[in-house]
Amino acid sequence: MIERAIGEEDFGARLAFDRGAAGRRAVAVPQWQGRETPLPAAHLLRDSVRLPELSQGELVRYYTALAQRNFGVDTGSYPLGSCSMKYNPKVNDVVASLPGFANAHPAEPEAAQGTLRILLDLQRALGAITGLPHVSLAPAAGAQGELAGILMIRRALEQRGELGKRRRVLVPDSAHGTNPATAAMAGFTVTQIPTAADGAMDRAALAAELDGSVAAMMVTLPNTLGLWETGIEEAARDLHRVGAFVYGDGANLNAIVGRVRYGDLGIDIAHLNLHKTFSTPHGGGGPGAGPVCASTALAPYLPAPVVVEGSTGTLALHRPRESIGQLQQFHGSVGVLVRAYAYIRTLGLAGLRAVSENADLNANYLRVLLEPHYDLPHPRRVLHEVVFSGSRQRKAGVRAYDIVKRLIDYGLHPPTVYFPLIVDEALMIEPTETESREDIERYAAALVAIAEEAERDPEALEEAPQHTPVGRLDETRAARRPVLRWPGPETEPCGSKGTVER
Amino acid sequence: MIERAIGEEDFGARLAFDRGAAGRRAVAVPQWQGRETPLPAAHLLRDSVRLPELSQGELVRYYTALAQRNFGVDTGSYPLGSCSMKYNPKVNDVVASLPGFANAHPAEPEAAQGTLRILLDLQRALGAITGLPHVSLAPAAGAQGELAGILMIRRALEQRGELGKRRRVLVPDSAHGTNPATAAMAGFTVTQIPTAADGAMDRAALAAELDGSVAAMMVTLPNTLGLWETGIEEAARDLHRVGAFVYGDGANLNAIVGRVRYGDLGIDIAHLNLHKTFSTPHGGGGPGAGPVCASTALAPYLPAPVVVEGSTGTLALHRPRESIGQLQQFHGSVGVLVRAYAYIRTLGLAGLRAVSENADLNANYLRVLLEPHYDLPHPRRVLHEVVFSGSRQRKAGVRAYDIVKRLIDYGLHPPTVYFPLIVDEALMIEPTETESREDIERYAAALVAIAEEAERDPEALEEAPQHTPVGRLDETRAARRPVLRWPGPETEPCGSKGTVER
Amino acid sequence: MKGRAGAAPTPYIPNTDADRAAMLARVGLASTEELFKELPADQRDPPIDLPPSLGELDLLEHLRVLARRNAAAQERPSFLGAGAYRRFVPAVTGSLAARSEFMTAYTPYQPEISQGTLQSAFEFQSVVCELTGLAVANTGLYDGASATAEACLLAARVTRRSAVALLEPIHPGTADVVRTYAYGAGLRVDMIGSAAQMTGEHAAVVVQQPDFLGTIRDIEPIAETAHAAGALCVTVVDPLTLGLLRAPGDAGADIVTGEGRDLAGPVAFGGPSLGLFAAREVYLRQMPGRIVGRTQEQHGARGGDESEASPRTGYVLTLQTREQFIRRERATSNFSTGQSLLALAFTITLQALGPQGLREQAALCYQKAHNAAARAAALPGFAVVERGPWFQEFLLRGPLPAAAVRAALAERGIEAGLDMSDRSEPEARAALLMCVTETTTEQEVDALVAALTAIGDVT
Amino acid sequence: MKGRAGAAPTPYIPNTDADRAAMLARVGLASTEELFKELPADQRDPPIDLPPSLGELDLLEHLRVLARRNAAAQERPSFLGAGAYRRFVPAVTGSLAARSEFMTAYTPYQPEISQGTLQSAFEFQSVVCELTGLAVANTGLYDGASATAEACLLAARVTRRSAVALLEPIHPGTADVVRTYAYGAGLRVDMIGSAAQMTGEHAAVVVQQPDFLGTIRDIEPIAETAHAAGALCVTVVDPLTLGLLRAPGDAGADIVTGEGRDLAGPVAFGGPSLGLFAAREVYLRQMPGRIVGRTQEQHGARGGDESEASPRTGYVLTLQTREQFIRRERATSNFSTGQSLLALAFTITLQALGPQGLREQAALCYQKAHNAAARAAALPGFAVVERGPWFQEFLLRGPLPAAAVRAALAERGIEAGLDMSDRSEPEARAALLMCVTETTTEQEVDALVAALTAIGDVT
Ligand SMILES: Cc1ncc(COP(=O)(O)O)c(C=O)c1O
Ligand SMILES: Cc1ncc(COP(=O)(O)O)c(C=O)c1O
Repeated sequence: MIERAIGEEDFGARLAFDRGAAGRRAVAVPQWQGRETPLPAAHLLRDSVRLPELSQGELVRYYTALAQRNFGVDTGSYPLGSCSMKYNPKVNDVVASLPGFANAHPAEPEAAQGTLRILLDLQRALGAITGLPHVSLAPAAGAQGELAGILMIRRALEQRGELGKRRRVLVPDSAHGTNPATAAMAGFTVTQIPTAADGAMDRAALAAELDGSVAAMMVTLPNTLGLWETGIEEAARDLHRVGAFVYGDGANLNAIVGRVRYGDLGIDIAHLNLHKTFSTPHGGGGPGAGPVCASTALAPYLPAPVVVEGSTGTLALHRPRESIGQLQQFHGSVGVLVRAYAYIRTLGLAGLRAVSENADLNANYLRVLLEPHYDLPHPRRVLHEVVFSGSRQRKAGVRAYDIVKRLIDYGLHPPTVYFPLIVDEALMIEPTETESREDIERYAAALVAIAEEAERDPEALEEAPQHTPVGRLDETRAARRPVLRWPGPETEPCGSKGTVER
Repeated sequence: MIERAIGEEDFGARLAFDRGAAGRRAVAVPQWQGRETPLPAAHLLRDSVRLPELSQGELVRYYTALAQRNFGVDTGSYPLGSCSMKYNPKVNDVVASLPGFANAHPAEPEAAQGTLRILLDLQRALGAITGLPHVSLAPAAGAQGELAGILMIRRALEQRGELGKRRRVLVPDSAHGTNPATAAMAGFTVTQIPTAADGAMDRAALAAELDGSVAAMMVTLPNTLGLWETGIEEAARDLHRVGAFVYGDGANLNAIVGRVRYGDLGIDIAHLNLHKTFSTPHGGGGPGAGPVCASTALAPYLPAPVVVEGSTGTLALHRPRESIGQLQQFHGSVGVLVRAYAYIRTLGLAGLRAVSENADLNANYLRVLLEPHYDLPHPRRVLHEVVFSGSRQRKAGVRAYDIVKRLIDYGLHPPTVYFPLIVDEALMIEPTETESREDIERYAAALVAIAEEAERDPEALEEAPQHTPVGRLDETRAARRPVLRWPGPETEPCGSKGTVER
Repeated sequence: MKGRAGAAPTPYIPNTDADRAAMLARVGLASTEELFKELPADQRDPPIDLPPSLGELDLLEHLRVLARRNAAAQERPSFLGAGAYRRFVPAVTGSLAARSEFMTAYTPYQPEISQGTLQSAFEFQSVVCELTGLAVANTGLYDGASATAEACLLAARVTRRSAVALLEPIHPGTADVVRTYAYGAGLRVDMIGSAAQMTGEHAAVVVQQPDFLGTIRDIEPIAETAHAAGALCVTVVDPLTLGLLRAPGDAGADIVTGEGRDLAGPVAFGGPSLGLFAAREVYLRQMPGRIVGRTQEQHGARGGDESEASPRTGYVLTLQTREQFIRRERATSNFSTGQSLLALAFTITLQALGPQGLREQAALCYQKAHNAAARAAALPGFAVVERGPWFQEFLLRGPLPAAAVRAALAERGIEAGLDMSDRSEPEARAALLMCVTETTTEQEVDALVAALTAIGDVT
Repeated sequence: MKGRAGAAPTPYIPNTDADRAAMLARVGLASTEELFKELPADQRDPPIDLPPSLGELDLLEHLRVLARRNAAAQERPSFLGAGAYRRFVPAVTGSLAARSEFMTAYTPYQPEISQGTLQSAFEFQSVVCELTGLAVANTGLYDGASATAEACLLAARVTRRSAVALLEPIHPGTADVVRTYAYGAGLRVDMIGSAAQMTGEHAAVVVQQPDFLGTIRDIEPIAETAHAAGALCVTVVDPLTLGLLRAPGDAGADIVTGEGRDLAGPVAFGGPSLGLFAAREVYLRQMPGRIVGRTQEQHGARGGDESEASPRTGYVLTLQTREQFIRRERATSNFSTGQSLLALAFTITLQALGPQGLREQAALCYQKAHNAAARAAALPGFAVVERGPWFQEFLLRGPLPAAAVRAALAERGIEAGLDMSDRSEPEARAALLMCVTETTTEQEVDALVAALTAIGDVT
């Protein structure tokens, strides 16, 4: 965190666009020295693009200062629930940027056999880990993996001639928002399944929905409460019995990696979030990668490309027979895939099993340390994360929002809040395995101290955070009078006219 | 700067050695899988080295936090006088680490023709810039360049049979401490030349010292007051007339690069600080490079190696006939030399001339902005830096020390203080050419505000800095009861016994 | 990973046996196995066939060996573009974007400690708006193709129509992705050869600029035709070309998408990528993806620091009611994790170039490409197909079938352009789509010319 | 750098013509030329022959071409050591040391904003003390050889003697640097073949561990002999070997110097380097170089933050009265700018390895080297010279003169060890000093064995 120096400017008010001066430049571009070819006709051209004009040093200082106004995993504990903010090994960044990988052109896979070998072996490893042996690495993130999976189910149903009648996808109410959004993007309607008192799906409610109109169920394993979906195998069997598919959201694989395989549980297809379980840095919101792993029945529909080995040992990109098509112009987040491969090769099976073991132990340790101080709506053993409720504090007028803002003053990154939606004032904490016992204890101690503050002096928490480059920001103002670009509303009243659709 | 979070530990009290836990590790080293060769006899071996045991994430967070407790050129204005803290272009770091350069083995120069080409062309460029055409890039920093130069003079005198009688080196009292220290290391005695009222050498005092006992004069151009040594050409002629050499300390070349050449002024040999004028990042105190550039007369004594071009165009390392020898086991700070080469190739002559032009303009602009508020002992046009005196503020009980500590609270790095020694309460400010007009104005405004604070509320300044990870540190305590290593005095009273020489 | 007794299991996991024992005791479990007790016993701890673990040194060596198997490790001359362009990216870009505070953060849910990500995302939106000539932009989508697909879905939503038209020649990858997304949305995708083929069924026309064969389009008449048909004009751009070419927004485009990867970093076998997405302001609340807005502190002065009277400016995620985590099945998209780091790098590149540098870089690319084309066209047996003004890619026809020319160039260590034999455009058949960018050196063009000359001589 | 009118002259200089005009007006000058008015008019603005400036893209290409001219660009197998060892350096080292707050800072004169540099220098001193078994260390010198030379000067100062003895075999570069420094100090340098040759004239004996031919020394008897002669024992180490070998301080060494470069980063043609320097505590105030000490805040509680009662711990440069900028000609050395960044990197490597990793890495190096030597020795016509226990380097004799074997290996793309034909030790003559480290792969040893077999077959 940066404390403002004496007389320091309002940093956020001065964008790069507002800095520097006309005529400054940060980089010298060579001039063409040869014979000049005339440019195209004037009506195809423009004058100039408005961009900042800074010296290189000014630009570097600006972005360095911006970086210092950010908190990352390398800064401290960042137990954002559902996100697996684990330590990102530096060697993975190094290998991903080896020139042979970095400069390989996507239109010539024949010349990128090294990359294809990695992708093939990664497909195999993810197939082995999930028990769903047919893998496409094409999806760019979890949500795109979901879309791929549900479209595959759609295509399979279409081929079976059942698409017309199977229009519904069942989604538990604890699910991540991408699940219902994906089902809708794939043309299905969403039926919500409530959560039972134990934090698992309400099996009776599920049973009541099961009929020939169901295309699939989407289930997160473990679920977003950090809990095991007890009886998932039977539920899957029930779904299969009515001819529907079971989609597994594998974003939480970190909890069970090496311990149980989606395929063995009756899941037909699952996506994984490589940026979570497999340690790619989250980059402030990507890039990620969301491979889909499918049963043999769904394999023909996998998105293109998948990597295959030819009889001569040459590797090639392949479009499965009934593929739903491509998801990106090229072959997916290859840089992320190389990192995931490096991670799996470093850990091996024993290392991966140590991941789930320690992720879960850390979460449970945190659970017992905090249980006396915060409400635990589902007081069970948890897996990789634990969802508390700030309802007790709410009664004192302190919201989950206030609690987490105060955590920032302790030098810690807050957990996820207000998700899952079914928990009141949810505080969803996922320490991951890369936090140490001391880190967990420090985190718990801060939350305990805040619980005490909430009793003693609830108003004070509303002032938090105090030690940050900016205090609490006015989010309502941001949405009500949107300023979404430089130069802002003074010069151009952009974003303020609201939605006017044709 | 980092403000301490609530309940944060005393960060400095916990070294890496004090963190982590037995059994943790940050990196997995492969185990040898083949046939084991027995280790040497036990009396040659040790048990284990005491080192920290941290997970990789813990180590990364620790050093990331340490970095954030540092101020660099990329953080903000850093006008440390005599140091040329200019912006360090990022592309230079990139080219210096190209694998072909990074992995070249020093014992096989035949196989490093690309590196040798750079070194040869850099020698030529520095020869052209200084007008002293014979260059060795061997010295690791300015002080080692000085040592090389003075040893070369020693060797030349020895060959002339004059070493016995020429035992004195003249050094102005404004000189950097390395000058007299170097002369002593080379076996000479030092005679100090006072500075005249105009800030140049006292020419009468110089004349009084000139006789056959003088081996050389060391002169800094421009001098450490940021001033031109008026009449340096005549002074050099006078030295030559009595058979002595003139050594040029080129650490301040930034002020005059492209404008005048040391060789043309009568300098026989000079060192340059590539980490200053030629933009290598200072690295918290190195690495640097301090090439020596010599006249033809001194060329045979250059330190080894110098790069030469053979008749077939093959480049080789060469030991000059009467070389003073090597200064390092291998060939100097090659990584720094590649950066300097890249910098010169980017700028060309026009760019280098723009460097001195803007460096000097910035210093003079700062001078006029501050002149009303601080004493200027030598009220002349300056070159790249300006030395103010805090004597006016001293009268109000505020020391230069307090002034610069307060600057830190304005988010700025202080200038050099208490150097040159001949200026009372010296504040030696060198903005460099990479600061903008606004940066200079901001810096001046802060110093003006502090001058006002010094009048209004002198005691308050003693509390500065306020917004830093640590406040003023007790340097006396550090020297009186030295604690120089983990685990510190509790376990082992190291460093506390004082000097006991045999 | 053969650990000592008592050691942490991997370098990434701090807890030692001693830590685990203490924690288990506190949790009340006898062993870590009990953590998994709720998992179905008969499925627990299955055999999983993975290769043995590698220490860091061996891992590095293993991946170096694999990287060397890629021809790209040899830095041979390349004339392959076709959607992935080797661009000049200044060194500052990599150096700044790699800062770990940027790299190891996630979606900025806590703005007070995420201003770095948020403010630079706002810079990104601003840069994209300036480049495209449109009023609003999001913080980026997966890639240019999926951004184009999202644009089609948006157009379908706002027009309530159920078909889109893709104007040929368009990159086949783009068309493929549009089809994938359209399948879910129940949209028909028509490939059209001219804007005149649009009908009242079409929600949008998608036009690539420059087109897939390299030719610069005049967007204005296409947009007019689309608008006349009640449809939107979606333009897919290569952002560097916008250093010279008219802003599509000024020419009538309603949505501009594009691929930002190549100005953010290396081509990297095509990914990760960066989808640019900008639109007219009326479509703001229909946009997919995240959007950052400027705001200010809730309270003015904060305790402690006397110097702070007025509220400070800050940035937050905004207009989130469009998004899946609030709107769920009624969201504008399921988009969640995106490509922030590439958006940051893209922004730094553009801001490092500035107006002058961007123009110069685009011009350098243009001039180098035209110079190379002229040299190739002058060779006996070779011709450059005339299709109108072009930017960096041209169709080269030789004395042999395209595949044979390609193979002959490959033998000489040169990566040729894309073989266009299977295109439907008659002028593309038997041609190679050759690409020259600002990074192509004169030596590389010399090598190409020498190789083509040799091929011409043989035939 | 062909600038527009009004533009800043280079990307590194912000001031534009407009800025300069405004500043000149304030300074009261008519033009920037006037800034240089005091410089001798007849020498002003001389012609200087420099190549034209290059834009960043061309600069990169130019340097890439030059880098490729180095054989090292081809990643061939190498068995060359002789003072520069290709070591495993974990990825964290480069990643952390490259942080710009470390890289772009200078000597930490302002401790309040330099705790990063200072605290890590204190870590460095601690690591060096632990490795060497000595009580005090400085923050590093230029390289191992100049550190050794400084050790000789220190020894001469404290013993008031005027000669030093270098125990052969010692790296010739080390000996050379000692001679250079000794020349200035008026010291005689004697090369001796055995510690028994020391006399009362010698201020110190310098012994390299392992010696230049790779053999592990027993330091203790040498130190005893030196001490008996009233001299100091200076041991020059390769720090990785200290993961296995007895700490020289425990064996009686008074000063330990060494080369830290190879655990900080790549060999980089031998520089920049990092001189390690540790000594017994009695020599503390005679040490060259900078030293960092631990201290605490002057005042306890600081205004503003209620949580701060007791003074915080911090680090400062200390014992500076030894140094040139205070003591001037009476300083212990002229040392000023050093090798901080490498010291930081060295520290991170060692702390990343930890006790176990360091031992494992040293053992891996040892085992790989001995395995390779055994394979080479088994080849007809080849022999490994027996000189006692060794670590990573061995003398290999073949059926041809060393230079011929070298050339034959070079032809097969292998960088052989150093040709030792000119050494005085009889066992070294006609031999190659072969080096195998932990980074040498089995494939590289296979290639060597195959090449040596072929050489053996021909002869
Ligand atoms: C449970 C769950 N499912 C799906 C997703 C979507 O993944 P992504 O953000 O990579 O699109 C996430 C993460 O955001 C998640 O936590
Ligand atoms: C004027 C002057 N001379 C010599 C030196 C010594 O150079 P270095 O620190 O590179 O040894 C310096 C810098 O510290 C200096 O400012």
